[in-house]
Amino acid sequence: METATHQGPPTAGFADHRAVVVAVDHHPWPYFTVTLEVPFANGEQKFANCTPGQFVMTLAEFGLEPYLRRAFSVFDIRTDANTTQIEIFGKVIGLGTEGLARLEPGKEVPLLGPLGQGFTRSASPTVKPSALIAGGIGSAALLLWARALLEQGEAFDFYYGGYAACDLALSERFEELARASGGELICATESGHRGHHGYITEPLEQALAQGRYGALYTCGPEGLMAKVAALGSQYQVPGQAALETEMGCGYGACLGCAVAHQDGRFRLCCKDGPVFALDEVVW
Amino acid sequence: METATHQGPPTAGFADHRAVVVAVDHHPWPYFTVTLEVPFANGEQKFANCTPGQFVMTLAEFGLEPYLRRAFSVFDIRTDANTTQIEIFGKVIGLGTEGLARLEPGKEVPLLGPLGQGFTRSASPTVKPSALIAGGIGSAALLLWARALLEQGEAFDFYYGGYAACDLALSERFEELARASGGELICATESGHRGHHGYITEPLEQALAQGRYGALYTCGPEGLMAKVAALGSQYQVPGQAALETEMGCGYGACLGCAVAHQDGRFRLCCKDGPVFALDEVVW
Amino acid sequence: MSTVDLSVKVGPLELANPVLSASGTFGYGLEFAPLTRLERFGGLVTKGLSLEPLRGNPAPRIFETRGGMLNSIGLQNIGIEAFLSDVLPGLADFPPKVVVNLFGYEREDYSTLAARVDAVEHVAAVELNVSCPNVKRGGIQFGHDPGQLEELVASVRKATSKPLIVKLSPNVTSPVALGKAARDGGADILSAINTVIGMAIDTRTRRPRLHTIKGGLSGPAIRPVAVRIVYDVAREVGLPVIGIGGAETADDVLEFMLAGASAVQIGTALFRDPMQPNRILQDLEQRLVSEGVGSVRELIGAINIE
Amino acid sequence: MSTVDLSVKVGPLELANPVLSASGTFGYGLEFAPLTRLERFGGLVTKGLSLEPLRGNPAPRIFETRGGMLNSIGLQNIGIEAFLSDVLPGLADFPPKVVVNLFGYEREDYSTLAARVDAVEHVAAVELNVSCPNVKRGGIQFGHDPGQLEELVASVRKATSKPLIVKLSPNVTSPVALGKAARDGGADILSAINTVIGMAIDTRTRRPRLHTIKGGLSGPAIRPVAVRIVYDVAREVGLPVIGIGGAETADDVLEFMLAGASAVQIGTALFRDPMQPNRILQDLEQRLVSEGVGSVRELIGAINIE
Ligand SMILES: Cc1cc2nc3c(=O)[nH]c(=O)nc-3n(C[C@H](O)[C@H](O)[C@H](O)COP(=O)(O)OP(=O)(O)OC[C@H]3O[C@@H](n4cnc5c(N)ncnc54)[C@H](O)[C@@H]3O)c2cc1C
Ligand SMILES: Cc1cc2nc3c(=O)[nH]c(=O)nc-3n(C[C@H](O)[C@H](O)[C@H](O)COP(=O)(O)OP(=O)(O)OC[C@H]3O[C@@H](n4cnc5c(N)ncnc54)[C@H](O)[C@@H]3O)c2cc1C
Ligand SMILES: Cc1cc2nc3c(=O)[nH]c(=O)nc-3n(C[C@H](O)[C@H](O)[C@H](O)COP(=O)(O)O)c2cc1C
Ligand SMILES: Cc1cc2nc3c(=O)[nH]c(=O)nc-3n(C[C@H](O)[C@H](O)[C@H](O)COP(=O)(O)O)c2cc1C
Ligand code: FES
Ligand code: FES
Repeated sequence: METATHQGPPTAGFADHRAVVVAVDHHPWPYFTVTLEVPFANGEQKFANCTPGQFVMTLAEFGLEPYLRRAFSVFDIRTDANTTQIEIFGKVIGLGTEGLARLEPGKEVPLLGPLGQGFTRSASPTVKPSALIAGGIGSAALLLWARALLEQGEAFDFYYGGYAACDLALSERFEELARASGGELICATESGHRGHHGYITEPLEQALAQGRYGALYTCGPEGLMAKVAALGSQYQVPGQAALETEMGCGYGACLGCAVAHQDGRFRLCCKDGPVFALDEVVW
Repeated sequence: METATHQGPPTAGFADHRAVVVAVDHHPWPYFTVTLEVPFANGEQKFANCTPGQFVMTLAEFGLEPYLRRAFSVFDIRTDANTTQIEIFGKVIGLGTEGLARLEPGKEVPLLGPLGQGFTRSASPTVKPSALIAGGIGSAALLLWARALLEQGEAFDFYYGGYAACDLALSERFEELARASGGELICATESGHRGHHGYITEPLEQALAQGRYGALYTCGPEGLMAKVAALGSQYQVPGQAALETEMGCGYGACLGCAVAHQDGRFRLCCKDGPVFALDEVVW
Repeated sequence: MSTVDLSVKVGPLELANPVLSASGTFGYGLEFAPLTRLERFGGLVTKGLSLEPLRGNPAPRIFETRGGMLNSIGLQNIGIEAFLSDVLPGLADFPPKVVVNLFGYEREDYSTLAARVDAVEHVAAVELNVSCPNVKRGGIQFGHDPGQLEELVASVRKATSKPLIVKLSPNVTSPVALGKAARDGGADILSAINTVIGMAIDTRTRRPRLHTIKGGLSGPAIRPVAVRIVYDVAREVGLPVIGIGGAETADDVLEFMLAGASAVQIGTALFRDPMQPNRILQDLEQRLVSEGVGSVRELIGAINIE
Repeated sequence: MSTVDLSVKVGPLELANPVLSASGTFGYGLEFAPLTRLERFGGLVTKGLSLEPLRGNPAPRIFETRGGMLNSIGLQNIGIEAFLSDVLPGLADFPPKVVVNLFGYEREDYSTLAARVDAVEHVAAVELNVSCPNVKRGGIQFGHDPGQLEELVASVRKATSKPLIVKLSPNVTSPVALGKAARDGGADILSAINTVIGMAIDTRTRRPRLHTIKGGLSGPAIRPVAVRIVYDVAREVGLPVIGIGGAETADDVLEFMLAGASAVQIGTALFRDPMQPNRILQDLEQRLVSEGVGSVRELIGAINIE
C-alpha cells in the first residue's frame, strides 16, 4: 500500500504577505528583476528561515487575469533593521510575467512564502568542488545556493547556458560568486554568441569525465535537467534539481504539481520539492 | 408583418481607430475625463461628421478583463490642424471605467466611432427656450448639444441633478453655456448639499407648469428619463432622451441593445439610438 | 504573396481559409464592411434566419461575465425573404462564402427554409441551429434528442442539396450521440458548439441579468468546453467539424484544428475587436511559415496524444 | 459583535455561516491553518476520499484557462483510514463542520465508505462525488444516469444516517433529472456543480495540456453555468442545495443564494487567495447590514423574477 506523500507537515513558517514593490529592473528583454519589501511583523523577520531553492507565489493584480499566482524562486534576499527584501528574477513568457514586469515601485502584491524544500548538500563534504548548472532563467534558483556554498567555504563552477547571449542575464553576479569560491563561470549559447557554441552540458560532461565534481545542482528547462541527471548517474556524481511544474496553489492544497518519482509514487513539487535529488525523479 | 429595424444603413462614417491618451483628469471621485487623440488619415478628419449625442466604444487594454468595450458619449471634441481630440467623461463603476480612469498619457486605446444617431431639434423653432436635463454622468451626452443650441442662437436652461454635490461634476462648463445662451443652470441634490433638495425633475415640473419650455433633452438614470418623458407628455412638450443599454458591439452586429418602442417593435440603441424621442420609448 | 496554403475543404464546402464569422455575432455581414476586411474571411455565417421576421426578446439581452458574455437575443431577425432580397445581393460582391444559419419552431419550418435557399446561387451552405437556448419553443428540443434530430436532418436533407451543417449543443450528456444522429440524418458537416446555458443575477436588485432569466454563455470562458466537444465529435462521428467557442487568436484557431476542426468560427471576439479575424489570418500565416507547415490542412486533427 | 445572523440550516446540516471550502481545493483543511482563519468557515469539505489511497494522474495535472483552470488530479488521496486516524483529529479542534467527500469505483465502495464514517463523531455530513470527470472508471457513470444514481444513493442511505449530500455533474442534459434521482434515493441535500469537462492543447508541442487529455474546468468562467443549474435544481427538485462553481466574492455568494442555494462552497478562488473566505464573510456581513437584512436565510431563493 502506498503512503500519502502530501500528508507530511506543511512547509514550515510560510505566510501570505502584502509586499511592496521597491524596484523593477529591466535587463535585456525579456528578463527583469523585481524587489519586494515585506515589513517585519511584531519584530519578526518574515523570511528568516528561507533557504536557497525555496520559492514564493505572487501576482501583479492589474486585473483578473491571470487568475492564479505564479511561482518564482527567491532569487535574492536582503534584510535590514525592520524589513526583508525579496528579489525575484523573471523572464516574460505570458500574462503572469508580463504583469510583474510592468509593476512600478509603490504597488502592492501578494507574496506567499517561503515555500517548499530548498537545496541541501548532496554529499558528505569532499575535496571536490560542485557544479551549478543553470539554463537561462533557471539561474534564478541558484544564486542563494551559490552564496551558501561560498559561505560554507565550498568551491563551485557555475555553468550558464542559454539560446543567445541575452539568456545569460545577470551572469556577473554568478561569476563573482564562483570566482570568490575559487571556481569559475562557464558559458554556452546555442547561437554561439557567448562561450561554448552548443549546449552547456557539453563542457559539463568534459569536466565530469575528468572527475572534477563532487556534486551537481541544476535548474533550467526539463531537457537540460534530465541531461544533467543522466550525466550524474553516468559519472556517479550525486546532485539535485529545482523543478518547475504548473502550480495551482503552491502550498499543497490542489495536488496539481505532481512529480513522478522512481519509487512509482508522486511527490508534490510545491511541498516535497521543488528541489529533488537527481536520481529520485522520473525524467 | 414587422419590418426589421436593424437593417437600415449602418451609422455613416464610423471606423475603428487607435487613439492616443493625451490627458486624464480626475474630478472628485468617481468622476474623470480622458482626452484621446485621433490623427487625421490622408488629410481626413476622423470625427468630422460627429453629432451631439453620438458615442464611441473603447477599452483600456490592461489585460483581458473586461472583455467587451464600453460605450461613452462623445463629451467634447476639438480639432486642430491634423488631429481630432475626443474627450470622454466617465464615472468609475466597474472594471471598464476603472481601467479608463487608470490610463496615462501616451497609452493607446481602440476607439470605435462616431456611433449612433445624435440629438436633433425636436420641434420647429419656437420662441420658447429648451430644457436640458442631466442626471449625474448623463451630463456627458449633453455638452455638445448645449453648445450646438447656443451656436444656433437657441436659449436653454440646464437642469443638473445628482445624489450629492460631487455628482454635479463639471457644472461650470454647463453653467457657462447655459448663461451664454440666455438661460441658467438649475441644480438639485437628493442629499440637499447643492441646489434644490430633492429630485431635479421637481424644479423642472414647476417651470413646465408655467409653460416655460418648447423642448426637453435628457440623459441620466432610466428613472429620471422616464419622469421627464412623463412630464413631457403631461405638459405636451416634445423631447428626446439619450438611452443607455448593455451593449455588446456598438454597431449593430450583436442585437444586444434592444429598446422597446411604443409601436411594439424593438429598436437598436446603438444604431437607431442612443437618442430617441421621449414619446417613442416604452419607459 | 504567401507561400502557405490556407485553403480547406470542409466536406463539400471549399473555403479560401479556415476562418469564418459565427452566427449572430456578425449581423448579416455588411455591418462589418466599414470595420474589417470582409474579403479576407473564409466564410460568413448569417444571423439565424426564420421564415417570418422575429422581434426577439425584451431587454436586457446581454450581460458580460468573466471571460465571456450571456446573451438572450431570442433570434431577432429580418426573416429569410428580406435576407434574400435585401442583404444577400450585397454580400455577393464579397469573396467569402455565405452560410445561412436557419432556425425554426417545427420540423417543416426547417425544411421549408432549406428548400427556399436550395436554388439560391450565393448561398454556399446551410447551418441548422438546433441548439439555441434562447427561445421558449422549438429549436432546442431537436438539439437535445437524437431521434428527433435525425428525423429533422433527414427532412432538411431532402429539401436541399447544399452542403448541410448541423450545429451541436454543448448542453447535453453526449454531443457525440447527437452528432451521430445528425450524420445518420444526412448532415455533411457538424459545427460545435452553440452557447452554454447560463444565468446571472444582479444581487442589488435581486433580478436576473437577462430578461429571459437564462441565456447562452459564449466567449473565451467556454473555449475548453468547445475544444473538448470538437475533439470527441471529430474522432467519433466521422464527419468534418467546424469549431466554435471562444476562439480569438491564431493560436486558438490552431488549437481547434489540432483537436480535429477543419475550420473555425469567430464569434464573441468580434465584439471586442472587429479586426480580429484579419489579425488571426495574418498570424496564422506567419505561424505556419515559421513552423514550416505548407498547408493548414496538415494540422487538422494533428494533436499528439502518444 | 455582528448584528447579522449568518447561520444557515441546509436540510439536517446546521452551519454557523453559509461559506464552505470545496472538495479538492482545500487539501484536508489543515494545510490552510497558517494562511487563513479556518475557524471562520461554516464548513470544510475534504478532498475526495476513497477506500484505498490513490496516486492520481501523471503530470501535467492543471492548466490555467481564461477565468478558470482545468484539472485532472485523478482523485489522489490518502484513503479514508489515514484521513480518519491522522487528519480528522486535528480538524476536530476547529469549529467548522467537516464534510467528507467520498468517491468509489463500485456501488459498494460508496456504501462501505459511508458506513465507515457513520459513527465518526466529527464527520458532520457526507458528500458523494458521483461526477468526477477525471478518472477512467467509476464515479461519473453514476452521475450521468438517473437510474444508477438512485440505486447508488439508496444503498449509501442505508449505510449512514449522516446528512447525505449528492454532488451533481453539469455535464448532463438534465441536472434536474439527476437531482430528482438523488432525492428519490434518499439524499438530504444536493450540491452543484462539479467541474465542466474541458480540454486544451499546446499548439507548439501539439500535445494536450493535461496528461489525461481532458479535465475539469473550474473557476469564475463557469459561474453562470453553476448559477443556472442551482436555480433549476432548487426550484424543481425540492431539496436544499449547496452552490459551487466560480464563487469568489460575497456578491457571488449572494448570487448563488438568491438563485436558491442555502450555502456556497469556495473552490478555485482559494488558490488565488487563501484568505478569500474570510474576506467573503466580512463583506457578506457588511452587505447585509447595509441592506437591512437580519438573516442571510432571507436571501435563499429570493430572486425577483416578476
Ligand atoms: C518552483 C517554481 C519556481 C519558478 N521560478 C521562476 C523564476 O524564478 N523566474 C521565472 O521567470 N519563472 C519561474 N517559474 C515559472 C513561473 O512560475 C511561470 O510559470 C512562468 O514565468 C510563466 O508564467 P506566465 O504567466 O508568464 O506564462 P503563462 O501564461 O503561464 O504561459 C504562457 C505560455 O508559456 C508556456 N510556459 C509556461 N511556463 C513556462 C516555462 N516555465 N517555460 C517555458 N514556457 C512556459 C505555457 O505553456 C504557455 O503556453 C517557476 C516555476 C516554479 C514551479
Ligand atoms: C450610448 C451609451 C453612452 C454612454 N456614455 C457614458 C458616458 O459618457 N460616461 C460613462 O461613465 N458611462 C457611459 N455609459 C455607460 C458605460 O458604457 C458603462 O456601462 C458604465 O460606465 C459601466 O461600465 P463598467 O465597466 O465600469 O462597469 P460594469 O463592470 O459593466 O458594471 C458594474 C456594475 O454596475 C452596474 N452598471 C453597469 N452600467 C451601469 C450604469 N450605466 N449605471 C449604473 N450601474 C451600472 C452593472 O450592473 C454592474 O453590476 C454609456 C452607455 C451607453 C450605452
Ligand atoms: C449575441 C449572440 C447571438 C447569437 N446568435 C446566434 C444565432 O442566431 N444562431 C446560432 O446558431 N448561434 C448564435 N450564437 C452562437 C454563436 O454563433 C456561437 O456558437 C457561440 O457564441 C460560441 O462562439 P463564441 O464564443 O466565439 O462567441 C449567438 C451568439 C451570440 C454571442
Ligand atoms: C484541483 C481541484 C481538485 C478537485 N477535486 C475534487 C474532489 O476530489 N472531489 C470533488 O467532489 N470535487 C473536486 N473538485 C471540484 C470542486 O470541488 C468544485 O466542484 C469545482 O472546482 C467548481 O468550483 P470552483 O469553480 O469554485 O472551483 C476539484 C476541483 C479542483 C479545481
Ligand atoms: S501547487 Fe497546489 S499542491 Fe502543489
Ligand atoms: S450593441 Fe447594438 S447591436 Fe450590438
